[in-house]
Amino acid sequence: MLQVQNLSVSYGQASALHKVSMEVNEGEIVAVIGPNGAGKTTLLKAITGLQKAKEGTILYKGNEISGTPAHKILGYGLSHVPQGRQVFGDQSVEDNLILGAFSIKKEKQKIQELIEREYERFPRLKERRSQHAGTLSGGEQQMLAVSRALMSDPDLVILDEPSMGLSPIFVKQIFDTLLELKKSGKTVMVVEQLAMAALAISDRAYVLQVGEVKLHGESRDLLRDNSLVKTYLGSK
Amino acid sequence: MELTDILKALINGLVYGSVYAIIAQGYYITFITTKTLNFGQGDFVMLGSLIGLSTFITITATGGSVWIAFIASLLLVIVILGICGWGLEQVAIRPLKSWHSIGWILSTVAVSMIVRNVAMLIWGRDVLMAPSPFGRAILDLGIMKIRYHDIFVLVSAVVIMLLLYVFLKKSLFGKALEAVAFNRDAASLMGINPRLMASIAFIIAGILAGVGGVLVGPMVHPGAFIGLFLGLKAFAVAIIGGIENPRGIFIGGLLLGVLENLFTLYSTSMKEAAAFFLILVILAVLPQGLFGKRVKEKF
Amino acid sequence: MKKSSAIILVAFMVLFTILAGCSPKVEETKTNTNTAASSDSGDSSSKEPFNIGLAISMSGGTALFGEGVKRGVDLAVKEFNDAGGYEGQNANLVLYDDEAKPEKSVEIVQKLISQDNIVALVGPANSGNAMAHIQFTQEAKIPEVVPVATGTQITQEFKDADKNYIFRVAPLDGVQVSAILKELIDKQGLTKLGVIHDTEGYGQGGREDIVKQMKENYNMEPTVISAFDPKELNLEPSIREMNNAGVEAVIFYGLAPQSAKLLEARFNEGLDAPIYATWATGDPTVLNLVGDLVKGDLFFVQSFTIDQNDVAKKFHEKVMDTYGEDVFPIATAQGYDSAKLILDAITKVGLDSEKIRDQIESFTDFEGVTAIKSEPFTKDNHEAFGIDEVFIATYNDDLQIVAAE
Amino acid sequence: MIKAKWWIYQIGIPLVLLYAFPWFFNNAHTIHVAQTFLITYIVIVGLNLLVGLSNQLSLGHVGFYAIGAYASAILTMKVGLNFFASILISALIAAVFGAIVALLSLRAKGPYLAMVTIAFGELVSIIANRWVDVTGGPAGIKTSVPSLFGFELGPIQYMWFIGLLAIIFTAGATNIFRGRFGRTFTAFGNSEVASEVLGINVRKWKILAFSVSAFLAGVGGGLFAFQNQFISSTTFELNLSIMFLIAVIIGGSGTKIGPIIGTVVIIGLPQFLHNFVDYHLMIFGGILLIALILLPDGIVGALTKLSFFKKFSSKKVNTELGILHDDREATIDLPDGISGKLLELQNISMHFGGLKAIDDVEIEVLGGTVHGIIGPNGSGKSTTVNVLSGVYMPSGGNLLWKGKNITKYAPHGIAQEGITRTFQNLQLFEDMSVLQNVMVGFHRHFKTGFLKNLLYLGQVSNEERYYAQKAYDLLRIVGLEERAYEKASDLPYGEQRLVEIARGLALKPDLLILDEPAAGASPKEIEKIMDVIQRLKNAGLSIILVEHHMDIVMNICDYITVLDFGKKICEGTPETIQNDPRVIEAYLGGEEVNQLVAGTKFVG
Repeated sequence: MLQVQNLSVSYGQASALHKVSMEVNEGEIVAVIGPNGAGKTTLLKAITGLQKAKEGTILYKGNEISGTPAHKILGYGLSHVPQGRQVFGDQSVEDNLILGAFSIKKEKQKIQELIEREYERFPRLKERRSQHAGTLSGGEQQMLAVSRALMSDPDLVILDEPSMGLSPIFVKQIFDTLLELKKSGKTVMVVEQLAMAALAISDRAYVLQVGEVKLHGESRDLLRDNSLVKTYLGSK
Repeated sequence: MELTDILKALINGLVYGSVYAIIAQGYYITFITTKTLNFGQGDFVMLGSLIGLSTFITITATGGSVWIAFIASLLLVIVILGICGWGLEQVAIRPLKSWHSIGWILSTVAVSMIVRNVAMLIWGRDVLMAPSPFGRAILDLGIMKIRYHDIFVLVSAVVIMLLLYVFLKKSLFGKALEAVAFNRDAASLMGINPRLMASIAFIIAGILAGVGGVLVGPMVHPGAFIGLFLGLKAFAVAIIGGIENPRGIFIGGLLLGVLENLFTLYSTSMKEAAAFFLILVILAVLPQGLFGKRVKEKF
Repeated sequence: MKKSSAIILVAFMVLFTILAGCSPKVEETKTNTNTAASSDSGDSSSKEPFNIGLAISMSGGTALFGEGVKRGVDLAVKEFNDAGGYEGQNANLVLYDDEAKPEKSVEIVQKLISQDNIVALVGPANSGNAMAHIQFTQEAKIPEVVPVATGTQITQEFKDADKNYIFRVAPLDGVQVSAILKELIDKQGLTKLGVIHDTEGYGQGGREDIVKQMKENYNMEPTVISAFDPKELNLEPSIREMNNAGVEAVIFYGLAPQSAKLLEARFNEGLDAPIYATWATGDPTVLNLVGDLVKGDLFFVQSFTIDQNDVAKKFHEKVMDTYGEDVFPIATAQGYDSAKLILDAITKVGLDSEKIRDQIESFTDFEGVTAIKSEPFTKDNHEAFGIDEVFIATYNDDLQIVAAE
Repeated sequence: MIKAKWWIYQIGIPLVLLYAFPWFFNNAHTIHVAQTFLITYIVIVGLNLLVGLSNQLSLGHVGFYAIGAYASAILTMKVGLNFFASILISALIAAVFGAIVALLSLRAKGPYLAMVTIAFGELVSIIANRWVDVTGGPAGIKTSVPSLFGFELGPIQYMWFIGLLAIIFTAGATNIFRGRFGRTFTAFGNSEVASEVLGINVRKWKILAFSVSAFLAGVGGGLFAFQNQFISSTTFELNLSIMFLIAVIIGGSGTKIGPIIGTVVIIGLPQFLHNFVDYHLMIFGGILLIALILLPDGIVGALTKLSFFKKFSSKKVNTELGILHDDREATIDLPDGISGKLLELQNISMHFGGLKAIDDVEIEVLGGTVHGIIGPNGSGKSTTVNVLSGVYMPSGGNLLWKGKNITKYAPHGIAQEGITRTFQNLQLFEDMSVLQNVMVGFHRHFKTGFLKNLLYLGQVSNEERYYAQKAYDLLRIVGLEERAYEKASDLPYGEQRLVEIARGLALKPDLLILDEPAAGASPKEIEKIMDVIQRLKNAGLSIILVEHHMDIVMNICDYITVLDFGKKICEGTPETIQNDPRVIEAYLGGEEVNQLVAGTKFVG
């Protein structure tokens, strides 16, 4: 479904990604894990057009999408939940959801239905529908960010560290959601710091380190791999 | 000084303050979306009032009723100033996007010079009479007299503020605009084109200037050289209120208008000086204006 | 590696050597260039045009005066050239905008003098600009006729000099104020007078003249003085001040746009006392801006009305023919007369600036379109308009300016 | 070292040109325009220091200009002082007003700062207009013909006089540019926070920048007052401030010859537009707009891209410092090691609104150790560093430094105590070379004062060379000596981090806080950074290290504190930490999460 080939990205002089290749197949959950500064977020940004790639190609459903500006990506059915939630803090929960459907420009009826669907997914949001998003707790904001991204009914959802700064109970809820999404036929790509949890729910995973793919394979195999711990905590 | 004097000063203050506030909303809307604003906004106001008055006079001269003339001039001004706003963004803001600094101040000033010169060539060097749809009619309340046009301006200002509020808070486009203002990247992930929104912001700012011009026209005797003063007043209002807070700007406008006019009871000639002094004091104490957000930078 | 303070010291010493020792022999202004033009004017086969300067504001607050004067001067120059110029030499008008700023005025007047080699200058609209630059025209011995600026001091500055090069064809403040005070105090016997003036040079200068003349001639003081910023949108506070002080008459010192605002404010607020204003209130702009609000209890000083005599009427028609409108009849007329003074003098004495000056001072047969006399100036009087040439005017029911009863 | 070349360009040639000018362009108008040019140029030189170097915005310079003009007119005409003395005094008065404006606008930024300066300028111009008894208002006042020691200065002599002052001020400005003052101005213009943590009291320096700039505007105003022997309040309006700013920007802000070019544009261009009475605004505006679009760095900025002009650009690195490139081992100049408690955080909390970024944290840092602070994103590490360096004032708790309470110290105060830091989001001074960046770090060791720098006395150049050498040595220690003369922002990420470390070391700190020094660096660079930190540790420097790269943390740190959700969850030696289940949980997702997740998904 999504193919990244030899992608390199640099910020000014600093190289952030170096010849990264990976792919996501329809209907699976793919995790990208790795320590801070490994280039995980940059990878996602490059895919959805927030960051210009230096070289490499990105194919989505067989179409080249590298170089497409971010606001057009959503039109292809590819939705990105950015790191740190980035909900629109000045606007209400419901407005955030409405904005999530900005690009589909469907009739009000349909948007209302989508909103109801998301409220069903996260009843918390319904309770807080008219509250400013900025006043939500971190976990609620993450739910909102996920819901907002789902408002456009994407085929592929990309999540950037959905567990960041969340307490375990929220983490579970978010991860449950990912599994649900998979069940409903969506494809999911998730960048995570919580490596174990990410491996636990994903089908396949890529381990990124300093801008390069260090390991990849079936998640269950990686879970058993001791070298992973070392990637994180270093070795003395 | 009598109570009616104070009352009159208050009403005058509200009327003028509300006009400044409308013009200043244009600063707000472009500043939040692009972190730039039009330093020549006053010249757009001038342009609005001159175009409005020419249309008004042309239509009434050919036998149209005043209200048709007024609405037609308002519509024409909205269209033309909207285009001007769009053009400004194209020539003076977008090409300087890569500037982190203050190039846009000068580029908008440059555009305002051109606008002023063009207005001078079209309308001449003299100030002109801009008729109000109410003519000179006065409402006599016994204790004081108020021009109908003043009441109309005050009411319009409130209506425009409400419309703007509804547009920003209730319409999808307004929400998108605020979303871009809040977080550009996240907004573009929602499929919102930030560049388009920047254009729209400048179009709205142009329209607000134009509408402000039409309203203020009958109060000022518009002419090619009145822009700088109006723009400066509106800028002061925007800063006092806190440029990122539309309600703050509205309150700031009314406040400045009222305080200024109350000061005329003491001295008519030092009113401006008092206003600027007040601004200095406010900004020394509250560097983000009266209702601005105070943000903590993270390092 | 010597200290740079030493270098700076050296620099200062160089300064003093230059100043004390080898002062260069350069002229401050090239006054001689015109003599060349005039000396060979007789046998000149090439009919090079000569230059007349016009330094006036074409932008800024007094831009309309500039526009009006420019048209008058243009007409005068055109007539002069159509009549064959001076021995075949045409006059060429060089116009620069002083942007209503004194420093700009100095700059362009110097440019006119030293680069465009003008033989004479028609001066500015703002008194401040005149005050800033007249020393240069005086020094360069270039006659200057001031068509609009009314500041009393302008023609007085060099009155003790051997030759005063500054003339004026405009009602100066002192004369206007005298005319108003004569009317209000001598004729009507009023004692409570209020003053409303703008904070430009015009209004502030006028205020000073009023206060001074009241003090010196009548030992009185204005009851209340209200100043306003010319950019001010609303003059109601000033009107209220007048009403609260209970004045018997208001003297208004401001330009046309502000006069219009004053009349609107009077309409809105009501004013118990009549308004007496300067000639600027006779500017048709006022009528254009406020229409019939000019009617009733509004009086102002005038030196010219378009229907005051046949000459004036004809001139007005000519302006209308040429430009399709008469944006500012008095300014145009005064501008025309200013230029005509210079050009008539040239016809008589040629292109020598000093001779032109002498001729302007000694005309006995001048024919202008304003109320200017046939013998407008003397050595001691460089004002074309004295108290006898101005009158109090008002609008009649047909909105025409007529002499007040 | 002042080389012959220097004063030939700065003083010799201009003097000759100045002297020769009236012999070639001998008429009143050209002389007048030349005077106007020189007067305006002096103002622009001052504004360029403010806008170009320290990145402050002023749309109120006409206020200082007016104060200079009126004060000198009054001092001459009413007090009877010599005109030159009165110009100097009034320029000082203008400088005082500059300080006042700076004080009023210390915390204002962007459009707010613009408004403060506009309001000041307008206030002055209104007062000039209304206070007729003193200023003459719009009708103006006459001033005298300037005279020096009995000589009346005619237009040409006056032009020479102004020109001499212009040359002197240019030399002064150039001296400021190349010395530590210019460096400090540029530093806080680039990054206030980085300047603060290097011990620069930004508040004081802003006031100085405004004062110097206002002083020059005051001189310009004073000279203007005697140019036409007449001044009127109509001159001093907002438009003039805008023109001044246009000159700075269009010339190329922050460059040495930008002011000359900019002044040519605003004074020279209108000379050609006199004939276009009806269109001059439009033409000027059009040219301005096109210039801004086509030359975003100003005219000089555009020219410097052509190599021929490179040597005139101030952004070029100063290579006159004569640094020794010997082979001896560069040594780090560090304070004597302190053992025992160096820094104590007692119950430090930091709340933002309702959010507790750090909550009741206690940390003790021992002298001569490397103390690591780790924790997942959002755990409060950055906030802790910000509190430690004085960037944030903690909501609660105390900060003890060698037993002294420094909780309420501003960052520059803390830096003066010997604590400095690097930044996770790099805060390099982008407009400077690598070497100059490091030299800013020596701020608290410089001794020479403003006047000495203005004249660039031998003492100053000695000091400059001394610290340039030391900065170079520091760069050798971090292995960047080859890069010393490159623009800091042109370096790769990892090397920029090393520059920040070297800059921090220049302070000769007792405690160096490294905030994620390896973030964004390539593996090679990380090795380099690790090596540097290791060597610093060996030299006995006390370090707080905040880092995600566990290789570095575990290998270098003596002691580690782990934060999570703003609280300290454990501390100890690297071995303890590595085996602590709470850490594994915080970092890898603990049992609890795994179980929760595992409940819905069956893994192998």
